[in-house]
Amino acid sequence: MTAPVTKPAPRIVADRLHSPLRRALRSWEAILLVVAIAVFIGNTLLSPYFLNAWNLSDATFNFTEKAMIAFAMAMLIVAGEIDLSVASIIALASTAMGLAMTAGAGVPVIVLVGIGTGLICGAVNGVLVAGLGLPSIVVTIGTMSLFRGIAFIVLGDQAFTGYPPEFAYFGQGYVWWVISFELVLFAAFAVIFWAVLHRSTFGRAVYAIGNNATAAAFSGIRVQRVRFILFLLTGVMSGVAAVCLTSRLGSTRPSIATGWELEVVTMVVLGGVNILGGSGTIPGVVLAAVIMGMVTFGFGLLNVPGIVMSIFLGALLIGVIALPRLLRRG
Amino acid sequence: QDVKIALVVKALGIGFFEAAAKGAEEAAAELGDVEIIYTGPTDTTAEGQIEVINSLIAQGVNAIAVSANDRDALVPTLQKAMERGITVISWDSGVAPEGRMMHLNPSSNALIGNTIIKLAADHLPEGGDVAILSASATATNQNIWIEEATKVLPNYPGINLVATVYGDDLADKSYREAQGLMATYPNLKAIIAPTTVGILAASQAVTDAGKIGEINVTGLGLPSEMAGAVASGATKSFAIWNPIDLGYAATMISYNLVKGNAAAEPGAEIGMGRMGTATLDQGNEAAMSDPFTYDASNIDQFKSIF
Amino acid sequence: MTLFKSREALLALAILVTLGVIAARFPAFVAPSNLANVFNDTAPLMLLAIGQMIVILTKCIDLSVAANLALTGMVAALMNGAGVPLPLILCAVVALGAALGAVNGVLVWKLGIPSIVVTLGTMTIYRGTIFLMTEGKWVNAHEMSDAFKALPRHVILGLPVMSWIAIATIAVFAVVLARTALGRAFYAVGGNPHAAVYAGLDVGRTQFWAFVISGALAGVTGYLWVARYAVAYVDVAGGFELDVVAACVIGGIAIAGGAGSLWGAMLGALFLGVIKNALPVVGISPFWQMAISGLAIILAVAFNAAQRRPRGRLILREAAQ
Amino acid sequence: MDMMMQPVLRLRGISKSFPGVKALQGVQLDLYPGEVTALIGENGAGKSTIVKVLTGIYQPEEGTIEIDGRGVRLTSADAAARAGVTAIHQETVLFDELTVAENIWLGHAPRGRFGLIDRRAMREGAARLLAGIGAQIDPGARLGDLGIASRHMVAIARALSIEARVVILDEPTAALSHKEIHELYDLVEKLKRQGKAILFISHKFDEIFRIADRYTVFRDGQFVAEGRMAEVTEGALVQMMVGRSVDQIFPARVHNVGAPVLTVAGYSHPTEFADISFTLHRGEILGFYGLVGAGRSEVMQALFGITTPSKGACRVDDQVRVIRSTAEAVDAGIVYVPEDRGRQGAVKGLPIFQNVTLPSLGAVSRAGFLRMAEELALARDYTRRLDLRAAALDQDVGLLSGGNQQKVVIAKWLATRPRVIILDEPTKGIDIGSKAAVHAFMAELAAEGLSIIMVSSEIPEVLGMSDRVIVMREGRIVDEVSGERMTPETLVRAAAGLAVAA
Ligand SMILES: Nc1ncnc2c1ncn2[C@@H]1O[C@H](COP(=O)(O)OP(=O)(O)OP(=O)(O)O)[C@@H](O)[C@H]1O
Ligand SMILES: Nc1ncnc2c1ncn2[C@@H]1O[C@H](COP(=O)(O)OP(=O)(O)OP(=O)(O)O)[C@@H](O)[C@H]1O
Ligand SMILES: [Mg+2]
Ligand SMILES: [Mg+2]
Repeated sequence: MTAPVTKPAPRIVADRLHSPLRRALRSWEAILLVVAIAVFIGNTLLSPYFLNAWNLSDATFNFTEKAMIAFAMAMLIVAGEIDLSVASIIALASTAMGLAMTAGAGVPVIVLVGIGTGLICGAVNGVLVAGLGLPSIVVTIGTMSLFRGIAFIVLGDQAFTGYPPEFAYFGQGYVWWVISFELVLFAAFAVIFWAVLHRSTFGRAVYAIGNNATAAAFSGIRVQRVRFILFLLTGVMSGVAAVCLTSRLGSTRPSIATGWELEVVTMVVLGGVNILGGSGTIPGVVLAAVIMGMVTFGFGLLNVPGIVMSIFLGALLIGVIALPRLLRRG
Repeated sequence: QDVKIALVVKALGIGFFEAAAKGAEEAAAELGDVEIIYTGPTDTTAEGQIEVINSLIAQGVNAIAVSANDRDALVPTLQKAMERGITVISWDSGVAPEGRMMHLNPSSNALIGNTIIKLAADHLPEGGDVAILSASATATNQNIWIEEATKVLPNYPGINLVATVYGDDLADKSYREAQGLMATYPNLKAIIAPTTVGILAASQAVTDAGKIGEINVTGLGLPSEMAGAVASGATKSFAIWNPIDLGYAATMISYNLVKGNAAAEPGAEIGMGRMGTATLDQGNEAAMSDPFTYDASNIDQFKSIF
Repeated sequence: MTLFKSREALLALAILVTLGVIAARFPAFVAPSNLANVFNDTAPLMLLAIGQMIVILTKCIDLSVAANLALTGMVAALMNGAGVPLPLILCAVVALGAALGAVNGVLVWKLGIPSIVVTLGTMTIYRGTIFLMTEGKWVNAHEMSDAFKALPRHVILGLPVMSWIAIATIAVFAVVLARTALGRAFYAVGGNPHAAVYAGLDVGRTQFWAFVISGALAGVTGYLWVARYAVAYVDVAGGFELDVVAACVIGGIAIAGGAGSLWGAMLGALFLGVIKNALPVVGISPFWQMAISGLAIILAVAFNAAQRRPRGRLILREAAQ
Repeated sequence: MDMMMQPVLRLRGISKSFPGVKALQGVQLDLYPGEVTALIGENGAGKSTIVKVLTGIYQPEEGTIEIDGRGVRLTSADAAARAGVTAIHQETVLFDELTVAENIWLGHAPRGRFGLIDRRAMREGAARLLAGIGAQIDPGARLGDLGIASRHMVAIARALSIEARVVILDEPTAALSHKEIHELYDLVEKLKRQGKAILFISHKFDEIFRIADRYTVFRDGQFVAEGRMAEVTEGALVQMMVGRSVDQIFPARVHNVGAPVLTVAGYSHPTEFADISFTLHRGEILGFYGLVGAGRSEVMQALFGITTPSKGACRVDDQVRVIRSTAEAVDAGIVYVPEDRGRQGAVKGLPIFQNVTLPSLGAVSRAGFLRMAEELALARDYTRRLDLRAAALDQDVGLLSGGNQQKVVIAKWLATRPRVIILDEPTKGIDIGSKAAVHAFMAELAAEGLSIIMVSSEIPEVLGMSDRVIVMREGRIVDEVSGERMTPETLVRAAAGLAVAA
């Protein structure tokens, strides 16, 4: 008790433990990049048709629309939520566009209706999850049936056809040479989502919520608002995808985009986003989208049935995640 | 250089299409310089077919003969194929005219519509309630046949169509829909299923409900699959065209179009090998042959073939 | 505890009200024979829901149940075609189902991969395997022996064997969950995995057993399904996994793990079963079916959550009274 | 004497490391039958880690564990229990959805017919164990419905349900009230008489001197010293612990309290609290005392916008504020350092610097986009002021010891430059060295004009630091003391409800 008051000099804490380069080399994205290159080389060796600008361009349609949703889904999953209703939102948005078209709306209005419907569907999910505090996986299993169900009520066994010719641009148009409009849109969204998730305050809030929502709330973050916005965003991106897909198909059926929700989730998880929330990156999702697109296209060139393709993707999904864990143990 | 003809089906694994593929191979063997690519998605979606068609375009096949899951959604992709010089025809389930050069109906739609009602009416001299159990609500050909069937209903007095339900070509859903029909319409006398999955499930449901003899299941089915139902009496008769012939004919037509032996325009006559010639109507459609009715008297003869 | 009881009572009430409304217009629907029929129809959903519930209790999810069912069902049909006797087939489907479940379990246990990822992967792999085995070919009624098809249909005391299998399984798992160490471990591991380690429970191994049980039940259901509908093909029960999860959720099984009762899950399955069977009977257009079941799921979940919402701690003396 | 008595448990050369941290480096520990050994060390010294090694939760990379002279390997919690080691862990780790009885018996429940669990025997055994430690808890109650102190008693009962030779208590009194602490001391005496070897971990020196027979000191994951309590002084222990001497006296404070900053009027909540009114001034430290579960945390969380009061108003400076969310509270300049660090404080999984900047994102960004250099600068600034021990600022917060996590949480709030900071049990589970640092820091902040509310259950801390003390009991304010009346007596009587009766 008699010892004098001492105040030792604070310790110096370094900013970084490892250099950014070392981090990048050991990252998930590095593994994915290797896989992507391997798939590319494999495809080139296996099929003489692969290395062709137009064919590669056609191949991008296998993933661009799904990837646009996957970007928003990635943020949602990083925040610890999930949206299984995305494919149904596409169906409903496409139906709404069809209604607008039959009512004589022009292309801009049709597009707005599609995106707007996505926004409304996202808001419904958002209110149920963020407003009422219901678990998102269950809510969106419900809205998955609800949204597509409404599309079925409207359309029944009918289809909307006869979209204006200019409308075809979104899903079939080319900006320059083999660069399609969808591919440009995909790249633009990749950059936007990268900036938002990795460089903005909103993105930081998303990570905080995904790691510990309670602590995030205790840090002055408006958790429910962020969650709501994320569902809105996913709805809007589904709406955008609906515009592209409807334009590409030139018609609307209520069964459009069946099963896409699981493909989008697979893409996100393959991209290294932790399904339990808290971590994951947009570059990872971009690479995963490219890998999935190239694998399906490559298999298609060899006329391998789609289901064998999905076995391969299923194994890839488990394999890529299992491998680092196996290596760490062994 | 072989002529590459791609036979794109609604989904792989369906008995009907497997039989059609056999017919295509038969045609290829006959022609000698043809390579058949038999392909299709895993489940019956338009998006799946588009991916398959895209990769066929990339491989530079000479012809694509498709049985479509969606008459409209395939149009832009098939148009792209045609732009790249590929011969595109549809068969069995059609594509909208702007997406193909011609369409080969297994039979004439009016004839099929009439046949499915007639099959039911033949065993209902006093008339009675009948219901239709279809495939998915978006299935092109089923919808056309049902439309044709409703048109000819007035010719069958006493036959009362009470409902049309959809089993989505899923065995369990079709089964449940059939059960629902029986529960809802106690006086039901016949279930008409113009789809091979539906007719099979419905005859099973009728058998399980112990209503053989009370409710007759009929429609379109494959002899190999329906043999049991005919034997048990759940199905008195059903019809189908020969899918082997259909695959054969589609291949022959594709070949002739690729080789320039014929052009796809109204009134044109295109050779179908042993199936004769197809004559295109105003909509560039042709019918292959009449549907053939199977019952206890002839089923054993066909059940091992397809 | 009373909260749980009342939730199940309310769910039962909801089912009864639904039945009552339908009965008002279609008395035939509530005839005992038809109700038995609805129950029998729901039996596969209930069997799978038991397994799914246990998996969800341990904080996991099994999206591969329907694929597992399809694969074991196909194997059963092929074995039948090869002339294997029925008892052997029954043993084989349980063993195969359990083995497929064990694959999920091992990946979750030994590699710590989140179950949703594992089962998303195995879901496609199992279905794909059917395709590889059969090249997509169907096995149809006429290719199955009569004994194979007859077992689930055989009626004992007014109910088909399929229903009795469901009832027996429910009884067995009621005891397992309440009175065995493993049963309680399912709750503990899901309720607080961290604490489970401290209590000497092996979280991964417990989850492994949950997957094995879920798989074995899917195996049994695979045979029942294929025999009942007398057809086996790649897409059997496609998308059924979501119905199974929905049944659990409607039955109040907390998706976060650790909470929920077997009775809840069974009532949830019955609720879905009644709705699915009733809609065509009531004459609602088939196009409405999807939207209505979606709405039912959302309402049920909102209701359950409202019941479970914490209302703050009891500190004030007057509030405690 | 030591030579004669054989240790029950003998650890030698135990090492355990985590990514980036060597938590234990070749430490040793001996526990003797019928004696209490105190394990002493700063936050992060490795105390809880050795407990987890002993209970089979962590596997050491090196070293040997001997029980009764025989080498054992403790591969799981189950194996440790079978080897006769049981522990009450620092965090209560139990199951909310299970009943009290099940929580006690999970994993080793009594079996009845057919090997099924015998529920009656389980319930009776639980009642007996709970009665033995003086806890009145219904064995059939759902654990989730119990308060934190009761939960802790259940954890103790669970530990006792295992027939053990070695009993470990890791900061067992942190969550307990006065009365319960005394019952715990009695329990320890009883266990000693039964010849059990006891390891006792605590940061409270009075406690250690009261019940321990021996001590072992760790510093930075290394063994420093061991000996008998009778042969050591508090000062010497502190010296061994921190490697330097520390003054235990609370910092001298100038009590110059300014204008009112925060006025709370009639805050009420349906179940948690009622009629909470008080005023906080500039540069003031206002203590909130009460027994565990008095509702202090709940009031603070309402002030911080976590819950919304059903009635009442609050004024910050001269503006009436409605605070319905934490974001609004931060806007109003009110911040809260929670008591439950793990759940509510640090965002584990995010690096240290991102934790620090989380509530100040606006200040380190332009147009919504973050500037990493500014973030690091801010984090560096405030973590240095709190003397954070970490390898690097981009290290995951979850890898820090409890005390260092607490520093990160405090740093994150100071970085927002608040008007009012609420510290809920700021030194709970913090070692004596850091504790003094936190106290000095609080005094410094108050002197700079910051207003502080300090919730604490430690009377010396409350009295030593506060200008004024509000005492709560069962969700209501029962007394406010300042000046002369600030004595341990008044506080305890008010908190226990005796003052009202008198
Ligand atoms: N799971 C873990 N992962 C990584 N590092 C850890 C983990 N657990 C503990 N550590 C580190 O090990 C060291 C010892 O931690 P430990 O919890 O044993 O300290 P302690 O002495 O109990 O401190 P306190 O008094 O704060 O409870 C600390 O540096 C801590 O950051
Ligand atoms: N049964 C419970 N349900 C929910 N949270 C609880 C429960 N028991 C304790 N807690 C939380 O644990 C923390 C500490 O518990 P508690 O409030 O009983 O002790 P305390 O903080 O010392 O007392 P006071 O309420 O006077 O601050 C608080 O954050 C409290 O909200
Ligand atoms: Mg500790
Ligand atoms: Mg408190």
